[in-house]
Amino acid sequence: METVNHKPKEITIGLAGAAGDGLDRTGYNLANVASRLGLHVYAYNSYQSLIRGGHTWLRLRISERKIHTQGDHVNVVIALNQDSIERHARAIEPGGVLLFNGDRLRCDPALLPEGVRLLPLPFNELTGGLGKLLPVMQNTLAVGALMHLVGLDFEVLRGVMADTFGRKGGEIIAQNVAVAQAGFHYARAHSEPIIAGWRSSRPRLPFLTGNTAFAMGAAAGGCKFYAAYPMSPASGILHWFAEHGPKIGVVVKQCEDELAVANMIIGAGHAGARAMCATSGGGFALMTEAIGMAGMIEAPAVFINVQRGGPSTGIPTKTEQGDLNQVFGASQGDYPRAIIAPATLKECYYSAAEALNLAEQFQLPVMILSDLLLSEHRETLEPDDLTPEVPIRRGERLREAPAPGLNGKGPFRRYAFTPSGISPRLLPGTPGAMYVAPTDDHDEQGILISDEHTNTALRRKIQEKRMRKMEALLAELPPPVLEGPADAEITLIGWGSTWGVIHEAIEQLAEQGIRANHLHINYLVPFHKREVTEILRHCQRTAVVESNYTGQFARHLRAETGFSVDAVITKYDGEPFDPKHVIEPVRAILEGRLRDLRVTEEEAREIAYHYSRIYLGDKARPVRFERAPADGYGEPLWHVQLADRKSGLPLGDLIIGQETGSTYAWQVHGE
Amino acid sequence: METVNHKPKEITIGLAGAAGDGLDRTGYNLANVASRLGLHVYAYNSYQSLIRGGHTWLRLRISERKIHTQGDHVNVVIALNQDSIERHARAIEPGGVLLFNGDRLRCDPALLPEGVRLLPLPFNELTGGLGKLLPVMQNTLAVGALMHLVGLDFEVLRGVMADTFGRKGGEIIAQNVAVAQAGFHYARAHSEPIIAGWRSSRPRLPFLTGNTAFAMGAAAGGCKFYAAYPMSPASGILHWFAEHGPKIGVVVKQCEDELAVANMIIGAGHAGARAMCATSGGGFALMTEAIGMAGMIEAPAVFINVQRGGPSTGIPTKTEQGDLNQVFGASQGDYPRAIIAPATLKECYYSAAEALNLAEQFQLPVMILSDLLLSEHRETLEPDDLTPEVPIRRGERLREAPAPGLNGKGPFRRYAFTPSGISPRLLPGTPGAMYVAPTDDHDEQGILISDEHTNTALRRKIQEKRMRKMEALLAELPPPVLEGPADAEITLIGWGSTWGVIHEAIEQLAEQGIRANHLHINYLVPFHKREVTEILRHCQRTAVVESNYTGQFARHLRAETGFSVDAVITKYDGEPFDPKHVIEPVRAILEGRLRDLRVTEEEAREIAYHYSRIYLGDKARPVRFERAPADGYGEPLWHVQLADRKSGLPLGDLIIGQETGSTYAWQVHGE
Amino acid sequence: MAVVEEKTVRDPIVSTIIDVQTLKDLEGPVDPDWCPGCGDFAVLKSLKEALIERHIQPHQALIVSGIGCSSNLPGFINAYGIHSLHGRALPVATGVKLANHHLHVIAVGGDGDGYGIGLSHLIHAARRNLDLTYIVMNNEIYGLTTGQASPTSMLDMRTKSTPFGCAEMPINPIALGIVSGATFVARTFSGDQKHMAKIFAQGIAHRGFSLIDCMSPCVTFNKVNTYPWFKERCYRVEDEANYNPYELMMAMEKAYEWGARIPLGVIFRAERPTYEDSEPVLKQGPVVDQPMGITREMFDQLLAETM
Amino acid sequence: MAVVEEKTVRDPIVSTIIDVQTLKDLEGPVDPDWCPGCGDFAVLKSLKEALIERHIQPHQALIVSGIGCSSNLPGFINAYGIHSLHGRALPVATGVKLANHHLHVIAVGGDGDGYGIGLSHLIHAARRNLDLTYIVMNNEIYGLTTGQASPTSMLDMRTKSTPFGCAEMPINPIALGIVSGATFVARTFSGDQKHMAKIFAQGIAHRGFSLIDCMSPCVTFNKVNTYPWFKERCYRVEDEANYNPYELMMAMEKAYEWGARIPLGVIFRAERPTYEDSEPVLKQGPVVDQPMGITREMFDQLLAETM
Ligand SMILES: Cc1ncc(C[n+]2csc(CCOP(=O)(O)OP(=O)(O)O)c2C)c(N)n1
Ligand SMILES: Cc1ncc(C[n+]2csc(CCOP(=O)(O)OP(=O)(O)O)c2C)c(N)n1
Ligand code: SF4
Ligand code: SF4
Ligand SMILES: [Mg+2]
Ligand SMILES: [Mg+2]
Repeated sequence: METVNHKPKEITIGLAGAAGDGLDRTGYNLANVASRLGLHVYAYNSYQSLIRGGHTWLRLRISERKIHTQGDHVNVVIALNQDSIERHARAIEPGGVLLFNGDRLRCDPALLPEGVRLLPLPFNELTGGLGKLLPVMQNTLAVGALMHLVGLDFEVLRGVMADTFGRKGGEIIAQNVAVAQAGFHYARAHSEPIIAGWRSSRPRLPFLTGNTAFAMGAAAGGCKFYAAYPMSPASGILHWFAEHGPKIGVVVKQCEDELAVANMIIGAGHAGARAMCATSGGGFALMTEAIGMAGMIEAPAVFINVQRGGPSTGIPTKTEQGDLNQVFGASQGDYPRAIIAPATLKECYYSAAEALNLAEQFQLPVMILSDLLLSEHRETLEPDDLTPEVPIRRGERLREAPAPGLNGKGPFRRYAFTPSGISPRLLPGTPGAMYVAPTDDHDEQGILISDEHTNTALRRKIQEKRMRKMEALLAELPPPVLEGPADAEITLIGWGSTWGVIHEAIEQLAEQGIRANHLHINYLVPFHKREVTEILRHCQRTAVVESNYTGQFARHLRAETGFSVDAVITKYDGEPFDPKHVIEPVRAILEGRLRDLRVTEEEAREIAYHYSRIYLGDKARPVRFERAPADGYGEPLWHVQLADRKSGLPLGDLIIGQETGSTYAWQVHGE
Repeated sequence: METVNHKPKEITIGLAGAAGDGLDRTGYNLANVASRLGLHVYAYNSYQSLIRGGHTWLRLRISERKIHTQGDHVNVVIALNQDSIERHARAIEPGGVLLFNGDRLRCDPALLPEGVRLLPLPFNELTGGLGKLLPVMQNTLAVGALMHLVGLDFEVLRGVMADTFGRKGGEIIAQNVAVAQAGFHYARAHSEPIIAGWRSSRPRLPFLTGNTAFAMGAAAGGCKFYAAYPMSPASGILHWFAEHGPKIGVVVKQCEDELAVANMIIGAGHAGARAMCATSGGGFALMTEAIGMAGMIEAPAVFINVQRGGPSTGIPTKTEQGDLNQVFGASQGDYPRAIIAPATLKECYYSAAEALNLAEQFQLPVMILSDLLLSEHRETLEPDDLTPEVPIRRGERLREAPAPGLNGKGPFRRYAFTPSGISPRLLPGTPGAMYVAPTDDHDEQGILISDEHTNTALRRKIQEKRMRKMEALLAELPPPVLEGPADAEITLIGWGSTWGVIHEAIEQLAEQGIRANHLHINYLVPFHKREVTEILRHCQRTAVVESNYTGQFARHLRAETGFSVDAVITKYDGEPFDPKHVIEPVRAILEGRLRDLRVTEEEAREIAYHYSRIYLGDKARPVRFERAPADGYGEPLWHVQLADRKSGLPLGDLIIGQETGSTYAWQVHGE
Repeated sequence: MAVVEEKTVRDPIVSTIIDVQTLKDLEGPVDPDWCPGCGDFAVLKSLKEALIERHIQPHQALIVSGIGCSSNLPGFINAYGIHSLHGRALPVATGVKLANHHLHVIAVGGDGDGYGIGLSHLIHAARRNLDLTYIVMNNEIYGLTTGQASPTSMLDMRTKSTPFGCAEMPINPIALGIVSGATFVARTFSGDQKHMAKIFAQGIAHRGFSLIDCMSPCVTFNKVNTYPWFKERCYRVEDEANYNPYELMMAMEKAYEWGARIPLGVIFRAERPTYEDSEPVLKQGPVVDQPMGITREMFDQLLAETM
Repeated sequence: MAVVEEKTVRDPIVSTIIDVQTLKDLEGPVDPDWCPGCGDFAVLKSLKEALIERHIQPHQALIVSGIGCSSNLPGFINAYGIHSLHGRALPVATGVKLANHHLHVIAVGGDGDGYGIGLSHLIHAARRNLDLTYIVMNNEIYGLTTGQASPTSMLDMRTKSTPFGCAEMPINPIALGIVSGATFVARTFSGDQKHMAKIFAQGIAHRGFSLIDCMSPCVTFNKVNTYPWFKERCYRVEDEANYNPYELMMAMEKAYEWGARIPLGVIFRAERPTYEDSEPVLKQGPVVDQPMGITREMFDQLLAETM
């Protein structure tokens, strides 16, 4: 329905406040208004590892067309506390608006970029007659105002509120609507809308997280058992299953730890129930021994690792793709397995179902690598993007015990050395075909070969049998394809959640006159070595884009194919790539510029804020940034002047190393 | 002292019996006779995962010169049961002897290769007057006989026995010596020695396992805390420490599981005590999460993984190098660490001490990869190969708290962002420098950055700080060097325990007119990418030799350098490479022959023995092997005729697939 | 709704009695390779007898073990089995049971397996009260790894890993089982095999989690807790006039009895709903037999929640 | 003997009293970021008061935690600390203690941390009886992961992971602690902070393993076990005339009291040698202070054993 040459409209709204301010609920209500209008939304919430307080920064990008990242811009900011104004006002683009509760907060005009308007909302005045209000109502007021500012239909907001507060009764709904309406009217009276005339006549769009997609996809794909131990950012899958399990016939078990989780799903998978679990790196570490067991006893089971910033506990609410090495190296020895990295929300859904298929068809553990960005961001899909009609392929199974006697007449040979490596399964409970599935190595019937005599022959052949499954598996998987112009100057290679940002970066590069194309790898193990090598051989220049320090995928690619890419564009600061974080390095690569790891002014500001919070009781804020020579510290420096937040008077200079980022000294003025 | 052109003498003795027969003690006594004479011994025991019964096969290779493998030959076999005669008689080389208790066992002459003599010992007759004897005395009788057969000094055996049975008193010693003497005299009366005139005037040689070397090396290197959970083949280190800890001032703790082990040594390392632990793959899986913690809190700790056959429980008493992927991928995220693979017994000793140094100097976890072969084989060393005078480098440590105030005057900055990445340590307990070591990411002082505000700047800089240590570390490590002729036709690349067999294979290849050289990699992480690439660039042909299915090191090499070797010589049947297992594939590579994975006759025999044991009550043995066409089974076949053990009458044919190794059918004769 | 491509017809678990078996019917494909005299032989025999007594056919039973000498047991009996990982028998058994609760799932293993590395699973399984039977062959030593101290090794016991004597108070499995919420806690002894078989049968019959601690001597590595050592000390609580396993504090006192006298028999019992009872999905029968996937109506409803 | 290249001079741990501190001296570099009203504030304050009462200087104490809201505590107090892994506070603490037993090592964490994923370590630490103090902030919920059921969540409690109610019997930490061999087992409540501080001081003073279960309400996610809920029920065992924590069975009965009345205070005590007492190497003082390496004579002796 988009007319040609109509550049699709879009806008990005940022909500900033403390955890516990109810900001996410507010944001997602707002998003639902857009999605009910058939507009697309991509939402990313940047939050911290604490329950109340701290800082939360939720970006909602709304567009007439399908979008795949949070983008580079912010047009409207709703700030719920003073700190949020200070941190985010400067990022608003010209033409944008800053909204806040004018009763409690104020905005130093110096913080505001040119062309950005303020809209302080007089909360008390506007809501005076509406009864006793919870603090969270200031959000509602702002959302109401937003309806006008960004040109969305207030009536739809009314509907969303009715659904959201449905259980709490009509009075609450009425009160919320009234507050929102007050905001709406106030905004209409005091400000022009910054965008209007959205074109959309599409139906409501589903708006969900990657975790919900994983859960629904698995359920559609026949998952009957889900076990978990809570761990961010994987817990969303548990919560969805816990809520819906009884309705959809899935047994959901929260366990004592991840050791239990992994072993339980393997038990369930062995017994014949499709089983899955999810965790993050720390929990995954505890699952690895069991994953090797699944490989050995050839039990189907699916393990999702939703990666977060590492190493160790790391930055638990931040995104990273740092667990590829871990997942690749899960458990000792060589054993057959698959590792899948879905790239989009839609792929989360289908990969969960597909993983359950592969696990049963090839009787092996399947691991899925997601990350916080992919699993926790929310995004709209087209209504028919997801369907419950997914194929369920259960693989080779016997209905009943073979007649007794070898030669098709023997004891049941659970691990028969077939040419494909796949030995027909038969579920426990079937009369007449009893066998043991052992983690010790064994013969075709499952009898141990580790105890009585060195059996190098059977050992060799069963190891080969198991590993043959990898060939059959690879043949089943679709090889990756190159997207975009064949004659590109540079090929960007990605895996997992970076698909969206690479996709958008390539669009923007094209606008800048740079032709790039895109190779995205979904199946990490087994690897389409031949096809990928063939593609890369013809590329002019290659760069992997990934969110980790060492370039784990670039290494994996080299390990699998021998192909070394020209560059690796990495990010490991916990926040996802915005398109600019890809575009700028691509330009640098093409221009032969090296990556500059020195502390930028923006970063010096961050470091100064941290210093102020920890050592100066949060009373100071950075106001001036100057570059200085080494000056005894062995590296060039930033001199960051901090000033009193209230008085604005300078307090002192913070000396930060430009190369190391070390906070060398705090020189109090006048000392 | 060896004269030129004197080809060093050597002999290999095999002892075969059931677990619980006391065979290893017997064998090691025998070895000690040789080592006390200054002869070199290399011993490898092939045993099964059970306590009594089954089959044990201990090879002792004795030589005038230092040897590095168990070799390809066997000259003398002491068989302690009928099965052992059947399995091993055929392998004895011409001129050799088969010894057994003639009262209980007999040897079908058909089993004996030409030129091999029998020496049945009439146990009852020879020991009649020596009192009530334990069954294990038949071993003693055989050892006595051996002294004559292989030309070793009986007096030395007397000394070894006196030491071995020292605690049990003079009577026991006397009895043992008498039995041995009876054997000695009997052999002298009935057989020529097969070797004599050993040249050696060297002092006694130490004779120990890799595990003992690890333990002693660690102790010499300042280890003060050793924790473990028992796991073969790593338990030897625990046993050594448990026995010697109180004497040498090492606290030894057996824990409830490997989770506890890993976390305890990290706690101890953090507190300032050098700490180490060892396990095998299954236990290592449970340690991985903690290893990531050590990386994050920058605690020194050393983890040994003694690899055994995998995946999963696998073949627990068999050797393999299958855990490289696992150790490389230990824990989530990117963090600094070292992985060392000692190649020889001597290196076990020094690498343990060195690992403790690196762990403290660079404040990171160090992992050592050993395997069952390296850890459990026994070998003689020159007396001065090992020395307690190893350097102990504790790295940058502060003696006392810096004066208060930033700029050398602040709170103690445990994680100072230094140019080297190494932040000076200071041990808990020091007044005035309190800090927290957190697994959440943190600033220079250890204060979390994950809770209050997204701090992309500090996160980036501390991740870079940690990872900078890898450069400093690499600079400290000696790069690998190419051993052997520069103009070799083929370069054999190894890591870990294969050093010995590659070394010997190259010697033998040289005798066959093939020039090969040897590149052995000791430091797997960090990797000497530049140096290794430079060496390999100049090689004519390259092959990695390793004991696993997928060629994990060949992949690692490709991942680190982009260099793909021409071939990978793998073995994954649980037994170590004999030199021939390297030589034959090298010839095949040079001649362009492909590897043949079909079941050999030797293997068909193994499979038939297994079948007989499991399904025919061990009453049959394979007697005839015929190749047959596919015949309905989709692959060429072995027809193995099994005959009754007692009567020798044929019972039936076992049909085995040549390609899959599947046991398709058992065709009873006359059916 | 998903299309199941290769649907497989399975016989339902036959829970009616087919025939009464003999010990021979329950023989596994290979003979046990335990050391002659090992206490685990009696456990194996008792388990077979208990299955016969409970009229459980080989295909209706699934026996899960960990790793250890004792954990080799599933290979020696004619039934379904999983020889899993060291310490993980219970979570694997739990997964099997939740997937197919018509199977009789029995977990077995050693003291190291169950009270050492797997201890946490035991306690959580007990409070979960799934209908599982857990048989621990407690030889107070690590057998398969050749004789290190186990969590039940007695104070001052010398082993390969404690050559100067164990310094930790041993685990009290009976008391631990009770406070963890197990609803059937018993002790048996390999030297009293008939009694053992009887207790096993009761444990299997019990609805809920039963923990059966078996004093099963390791004749090779434990030279302290031998058959005669136990014979001298063991007695059956059933023989005590007033013993009532349903009385918590009475059971607790009994649980602490260890020394001159060692009680055998059912030390503690309680009735509590099982976990299966509380899981709504299982009301429809085993999940392995339930339809897979989501219907279109349900799917639309789930998707609507996101809009 | 090895040559230690960069020998470092360390002050010995000063175990004499330097000065009596104030709460201010024990303030950490950052303020706690717990939700306002969180029970953990009282625990933090009580720990500071207990350290003051026991005359322990900041550098003499090392506080180890796992992961959870409660496990953030070490960051909020002026002492050495390790903020370790979820469930692993006790093994890390054990390692520290064995390396330097002159440090006062205190482990802290949540109920998920200690009674869930870390449960096995607790039981083994208890029977080991190392001189450690373990403080569990038991809020009967997983706080940091936003409100799932914990092992102490009460039956039928609705949480994010159990929207239809918890189906497992909660752990009884007091009873578990007792049967595991802890020699000091107590319960405190954040609503009775002075009492908590007193119990902490006693626990720290106790030689051996002390487990202190703190009812520390999560005001955000646990709407059942609130301050008023506890206030109504809690009483102090010290106030009971005949209560004797040294009597095992009396303690056990008390351990089972949970409902209308909830006992606070030292529920159980015993005297047993500590693990440190039994470790010969520690007789020479902390191993961190002992010489490193092996002397030539000793080395020759060790090598001779192999010949
Ligand atoms: C994770 C892991 N750690 C260690 C081992 C080594 N291991 C095998 S069996 C065993 C203990 C056996 O003791 P127990 O469970 O008491 O059984 P028993 O042999 O005495 O019957 C150990 C430690 C292992 N297999 N896996
Ligand atoms: C191995 C592992 N699994 C899961 C997590 C996620 N996680 C962090 S805190 C926590 C539980 C917190 O509950 P509790 O210990 O009771 O502490 P509280 O927050 O209630 O104080 C979990 C499951 C983790 N960090 N590591
Ligand atoms: S070692 Fe002990 S437990 Fe193992 S089989 Fe032998 S007697 Fe039984
Ligand atoms: S979520 Fe609960 S436990 Fe965590 S800080 Fe808030 S109140 Fe405390
Ligand atoms: Mg045992
Ligand atoms: Mg909690």
